[in-house]
Amino acid sequence: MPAMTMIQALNSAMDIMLARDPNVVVIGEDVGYFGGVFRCTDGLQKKHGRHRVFDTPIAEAGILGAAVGMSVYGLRPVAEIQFADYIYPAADQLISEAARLRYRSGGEFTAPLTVRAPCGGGIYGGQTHSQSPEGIFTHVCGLKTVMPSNPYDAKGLLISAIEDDDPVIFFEPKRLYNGPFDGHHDKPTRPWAKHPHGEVPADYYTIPLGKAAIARPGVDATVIAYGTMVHVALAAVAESGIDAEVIDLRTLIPVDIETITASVEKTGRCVIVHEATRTSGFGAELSALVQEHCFYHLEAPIERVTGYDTPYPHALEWEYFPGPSRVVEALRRVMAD
Amino acid sequence: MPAMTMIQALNSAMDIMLARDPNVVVIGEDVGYFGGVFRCTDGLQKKHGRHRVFDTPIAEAGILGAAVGMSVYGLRPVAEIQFADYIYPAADQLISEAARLRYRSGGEFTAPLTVRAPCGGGIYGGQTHSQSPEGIFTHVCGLKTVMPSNPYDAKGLLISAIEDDDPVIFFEPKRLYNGPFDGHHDKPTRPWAKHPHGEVPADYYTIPLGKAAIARPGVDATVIAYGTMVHVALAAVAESGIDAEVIDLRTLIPVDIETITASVEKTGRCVIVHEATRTSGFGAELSALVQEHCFYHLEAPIERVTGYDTPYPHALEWEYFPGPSRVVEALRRVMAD
Amino acid sequence: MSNVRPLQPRAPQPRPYLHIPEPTARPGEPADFRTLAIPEAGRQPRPAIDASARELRPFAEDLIRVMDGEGHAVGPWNPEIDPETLRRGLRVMMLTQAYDKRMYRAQRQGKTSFYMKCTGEEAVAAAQAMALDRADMLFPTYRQQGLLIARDWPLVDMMNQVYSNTKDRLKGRQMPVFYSSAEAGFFSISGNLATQYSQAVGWAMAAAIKGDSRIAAAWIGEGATAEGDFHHALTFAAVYRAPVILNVVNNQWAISTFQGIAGGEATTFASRAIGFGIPGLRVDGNDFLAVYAVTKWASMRARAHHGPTLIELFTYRAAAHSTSDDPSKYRPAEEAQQWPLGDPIARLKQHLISLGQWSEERHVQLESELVEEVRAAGRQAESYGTLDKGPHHSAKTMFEDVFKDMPWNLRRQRQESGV
Amino acid sequence: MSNVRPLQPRAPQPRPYLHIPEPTARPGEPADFRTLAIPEAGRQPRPAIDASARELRPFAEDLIRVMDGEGHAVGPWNPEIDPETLRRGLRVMMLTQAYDKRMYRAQRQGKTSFYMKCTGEEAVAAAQAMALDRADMLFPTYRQQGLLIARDWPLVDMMNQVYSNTKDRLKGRQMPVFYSSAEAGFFSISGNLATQYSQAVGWAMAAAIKGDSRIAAAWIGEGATAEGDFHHALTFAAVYRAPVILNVVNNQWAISTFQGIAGGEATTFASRAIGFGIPGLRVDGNDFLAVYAVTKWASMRARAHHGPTLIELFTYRAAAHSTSDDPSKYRPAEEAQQWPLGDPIARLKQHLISLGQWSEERHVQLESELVEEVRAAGRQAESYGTLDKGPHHSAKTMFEDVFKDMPWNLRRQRQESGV
Ligand SMILES: Cc1ncc(C[n+]2csc(CCOP(=O)(O)OP(=O)(O)O)c2C)c(N)n1
Ligand SMILES: Cc1ncc(C[n+]2csc(CCOP(=O)(O)OP(=O)(O)O)c2C)c(N)n1
Ligand SMILES: [Mg+2]
Ligand SMILES: [Mg+2]
Repeated sequence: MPAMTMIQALNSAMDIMLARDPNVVVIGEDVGYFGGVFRCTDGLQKKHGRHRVFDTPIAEAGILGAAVGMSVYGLRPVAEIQFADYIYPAADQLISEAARLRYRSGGEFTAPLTVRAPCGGGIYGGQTHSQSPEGIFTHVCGLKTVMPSNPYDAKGLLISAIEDDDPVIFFEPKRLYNGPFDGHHDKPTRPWAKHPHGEVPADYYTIPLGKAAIARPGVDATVIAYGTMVHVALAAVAESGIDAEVIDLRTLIPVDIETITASVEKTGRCVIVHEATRTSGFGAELSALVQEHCFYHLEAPIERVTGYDTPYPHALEWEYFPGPSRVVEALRRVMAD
Repeated sequence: MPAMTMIQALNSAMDIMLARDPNVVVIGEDVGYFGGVFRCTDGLQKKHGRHRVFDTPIAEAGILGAAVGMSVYGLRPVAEIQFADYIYPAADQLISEAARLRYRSGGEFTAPLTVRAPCGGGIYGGQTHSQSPEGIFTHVCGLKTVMPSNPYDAKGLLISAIEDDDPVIFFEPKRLYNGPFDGHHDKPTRPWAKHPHGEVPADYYTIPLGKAAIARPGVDATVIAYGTMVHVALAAVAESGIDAEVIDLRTLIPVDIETITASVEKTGRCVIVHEATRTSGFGAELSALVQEHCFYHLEAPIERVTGYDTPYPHALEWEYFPGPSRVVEALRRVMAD
Repeated sequence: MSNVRPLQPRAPQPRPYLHIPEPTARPGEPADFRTLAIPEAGRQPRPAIDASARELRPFAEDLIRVMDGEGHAVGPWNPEIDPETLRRGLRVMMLTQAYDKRMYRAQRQGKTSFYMKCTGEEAVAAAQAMALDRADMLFPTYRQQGLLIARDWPLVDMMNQVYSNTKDRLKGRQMPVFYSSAEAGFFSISGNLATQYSQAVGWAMAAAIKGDSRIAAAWIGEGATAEGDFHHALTFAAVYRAPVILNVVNNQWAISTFQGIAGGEATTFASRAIGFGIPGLRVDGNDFLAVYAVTKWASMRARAHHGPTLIELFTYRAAAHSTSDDPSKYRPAEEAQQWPLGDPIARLKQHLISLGQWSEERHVQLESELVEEVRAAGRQAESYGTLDKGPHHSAKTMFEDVFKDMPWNLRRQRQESGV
Repeated sequence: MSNVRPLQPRAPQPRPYLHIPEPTARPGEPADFRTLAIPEAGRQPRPAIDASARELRPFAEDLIRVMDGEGHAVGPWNPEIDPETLRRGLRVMMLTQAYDKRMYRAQRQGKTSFYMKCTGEEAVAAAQAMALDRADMLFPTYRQQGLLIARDWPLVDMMNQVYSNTKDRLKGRQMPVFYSSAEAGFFSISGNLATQYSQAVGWAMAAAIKGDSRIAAAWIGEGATAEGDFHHALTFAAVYRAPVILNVVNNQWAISTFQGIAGGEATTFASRAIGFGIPGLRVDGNDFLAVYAVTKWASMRARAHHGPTLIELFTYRAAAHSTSDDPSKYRPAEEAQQWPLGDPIARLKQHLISLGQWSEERHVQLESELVEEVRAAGRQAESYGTLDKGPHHSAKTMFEDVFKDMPWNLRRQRQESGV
């Protein structure tokens, strides 16, 4: 199997889907000739033609409005929002339109579109190039929300998202584009080629939406994470010496409640980790679900390790980032109780 | 004290603030000559002049963009979004701009604006005139979120919101505009004049943001609610015969954690009620907070009674609405455990 | 009561100079249309369908009119429609009006929660639907019910939606008049204004990508043109030369605000198109022939790959905004009757009579036939239920169609709901 | 690996006819500006400041130019600025360039994370700031650092922001170049494109409400005009006749996409204004005198209550979009040098020399003075810290200014963070 970065894996997913399904189109700001500011669509226009992969004006709401219309026609648009921070102008088309179309039309019209958006911090992007707004979209009924943590999953999940008949918002942790990242920003960066999940089949395959993965089995505590935080959690578990199970959600909505419940019932202790700000983040929903489903198994309060309730600061990025040491502390607290 | 409906109380708050502070302006779709589709700004243009109270084009993002600019100039705009369902086009101006301005400018620029938006169902408004999107905004650091449950609070909270130096989003449960509503839609409607909180001082007064009210003291369980659901909760408690304490949050962000904690520590049982869809609603955050703060006091799983995770349907509005019987069931469940 | 503070004395303020647009007349004042410049019918030239947007500029401030004061069709825009088609147009408009009347009454009788009429604007939907191909895709607002009627969509089906009854294809989920029909090529109406506009452009882009000859048409009210989606639609349509017709129905009012608040004081809405290099044509929206001709022209232009056209349909919202509205609060009561462009039905009737293809007698007869047709449909629809009395779709359906496959949380919620 | 399915054979497809705009040249091809129509300098009439938007229409497609090929100021738009002011303009532009060069290098040296130059566009900010009053409020993009320089804002303060050091008034929170200064009347730059545009209109509306004589000016890139906020700004500015100058800096590129993707193929960006009844003036953005004159004209118009003006500044982004960008991937390498409107600094220099008010020697001397000035400022700023080496504001500050008063959750989070 070839080694791929997450960028290459995402590129491969789109390449394959453009070839398999003549209704797939890839659109967004700078995605055409140039191949995207993160290079995820590199070479796709050249290979599949200017009518399948093309640049759009800088108008996120226009991109998603057009994508909804394309969906209604019968296409499967894959739209890139250049940074997740810039998805707000398109909120209405996503929330009021894409997510509601099937319901409000009694199933006659649907919007099987995929919105790709790089998210998360760790690249000195400051408050408008570092956000993780997934929590907002998990509140929107009719939308599926996905966030992969490695190239293998990224490709399989993106293919599933494109093939899914409902709108999917696909968040890509940009700090993982070129290599795994466990929060130790002062250590040398590693390439995906040295990571087992950097091995990615060249061909078509899917990873089903709605199914979590056990990133590390364990019995003493459960860590629920997704995206970059999976790597942070794994590092923290290793450093803590606690035999914790790490769940990589992969899909946030619909969330894999069975995997979560099975784990917490086993461990009785739970730490939830995300990079997004804490209040009303997806961690709140996870915490509520865990206590609803596993109340009588819980031996300690569920802990949330998250971004602080502030914008993502530029210079103090590493003070802000919920790194391994904060996860270790939380693990220690849940074990102590 | 005069009796006022919630509409009159809100109108009075704006009237008083327009008179007290020459920097207050009231803007929005149909708010000027006509006085608002719900009549909340009735008479204000005539009294305070066309330059203080005026109609805007139908562009929610334009309204809030202009309001941010006005704030920067030194005004205190009070902007009406005709229905909370129509706030999404303005999401970027609210989230990326109003909420972030103080932080990103090191405190040099601020956006002390108030966004009023009627929310909630119960008037056969279907999915685009019934939403309760407050959960989304509670995730946005830099924004305060308020939802009153009665005329007295509405006036005092709106005055506080207008005077607040940070942006406040002020949700008005439209089903409460003309009278209290406890979810028994088949019973005759009652006017505010017959409700103690329908007595509203004619003059200036404030209710501080961030302070909840105990709508009903009790010792057996805690019900946390806000807006319309306060009345539903009170009805449910009465019907259940359970001596539950009902907390009316009034302000969602910053949430009054002390009142919540004190109550749940006392009762050991907690039911959270909101009209918004369940997943990642503000109830998730409340649930997470309660279990974080009161874990060792909890004697039963925290229950959430909420709107279902579907759009608000038109004909099946009362099947959808989380009415008293669902709250009673939840109360019974928390008491049974 | 906390923090009672003394009232501050107000400092004298310099005079404000913000311009706040005001309509020419308010309740209690006589209607005033003196500033409306209405050109003579037949005077507007008819350009080639491949004329450049620049050449077409004068049309954005003109007003294309075909029927003169006597109902004669004059000038180069005369579409020369055969009498049968004209009679069909008249019938569609009259049926729309009869339908509106009945459903308005049904709402007043409590059979449903809400209704919106298109009184005075019947020509827009009727003529435009007839000028388009049946396979073209329509992205309307709530005020183009006439499109469905022109496409012979069953009134009963429309009523089922308004009543949210057991035969409502939308399963009682949408507010009344938010129709949707894939089969009729009529896109699901959204409560959120303007969203359909960029969607129509996206649909048209898709058609172009596929080399399809079908085009899209979208409608928006003049008030809603202020929304960003209007801008996105024009931008995308211009950039990709999408085969789409972008209609702005300028009916002078957006609930309580006149078109000046939407930005129509200094210029026309058709002019918006100029800034994008899109032709903007302004047409007498109460002139069936002119609306038909302009729409046909734009559709031929789009189908021949010359790109989008914006059409401003200049008309008047004669009725209230909706059953929730009371226009006597914000505009002179008699404004509607004094609208200088008259009533579209009366004008087409006059035209047909002047051609010797219609008569007062036939008109009266058709009117009562249509009332009967609507009444019959109404009875049938009501037999399937009304909002107030039911029956409705079962509560189970509430949990369906959120996603194609129901996820666990909805399955569980359905179960907990006991349905 | 699940669900492996066979590759479907593709059915033959009809030919697509979606128009996808393409620039005249791509990497490897020679730059091609043949389609650019550049009118002769001095030919554009200078209208009265109260001319109607309709009268002003031709300006939206013209190009106001003052300096001819020899650097002589010609025609009615000649602002007739005294030589001292001209030299000041030259100095501002040269200082901007010297500042850009140093900060770009600082980024390359790892002293900060990011930088954006305005090379080739220096006249925009310099001339416009100088044409406006010091009290007017500016709502810029990231590419108008020259506004601060023209307002004599200390370079050290700007550098402190770029370095996120201990003296950064923004406390290290914002990415480099996202300056903000209330004192300089320079609004906080947002990462989100276009948002400042409607905010500027709101500020101007507030000024008008207060009877204030100050006006607002906003900038946007041609690429970002596609955002809805652009439309909202124009709509609100037109409706309320807000005293605002809306500038579109058309530097031909938006990261990798040429101005055709933003909708500039069929028309100009100045034309956008026409659709709103706002005058749109297109100006040679590399002609200091023309930019100054047009801005002065628009400011007088706004201050005299004649409402907003849109100015399209036609220029070229000579450098990369930012330090994260590599333009050789999407445009011919030599495009910048071949830009037909030349370099704004060279052109003003030539003009001053032709007036006998400047010389090559003085130019070279000024250049080295400015390099020295920037170097001194740089040393001082670096003494307060750089991004890579610190020091920064203390981590405690991270929790401040989210709200005016810190709520309990932030107090607790700060405490938990151990700072
Ligand atoms: C995004 C959004 N904002 C506000 C509304 C409330 N609203 C419904 S109709 C309407 C007026 C629309 O006027 P116009 O576009 O002129 O259409 P008309 O009703 O005249 O046909 C308003 C403000 C809405 N439905 N959606
Ligand atoms: C809402 C939003 N969408 C996308 C971006 C990413 N982005 C930053 S700059 C840029 C290009 C802007 O081009 P233009 O407006 O022409 O300005 P220029 O850089 O040429 O000065 C893009 C797409 C953003 N910052 N904000
Ligand atoms: Mg209208
Ligand atoms: Mg540009």
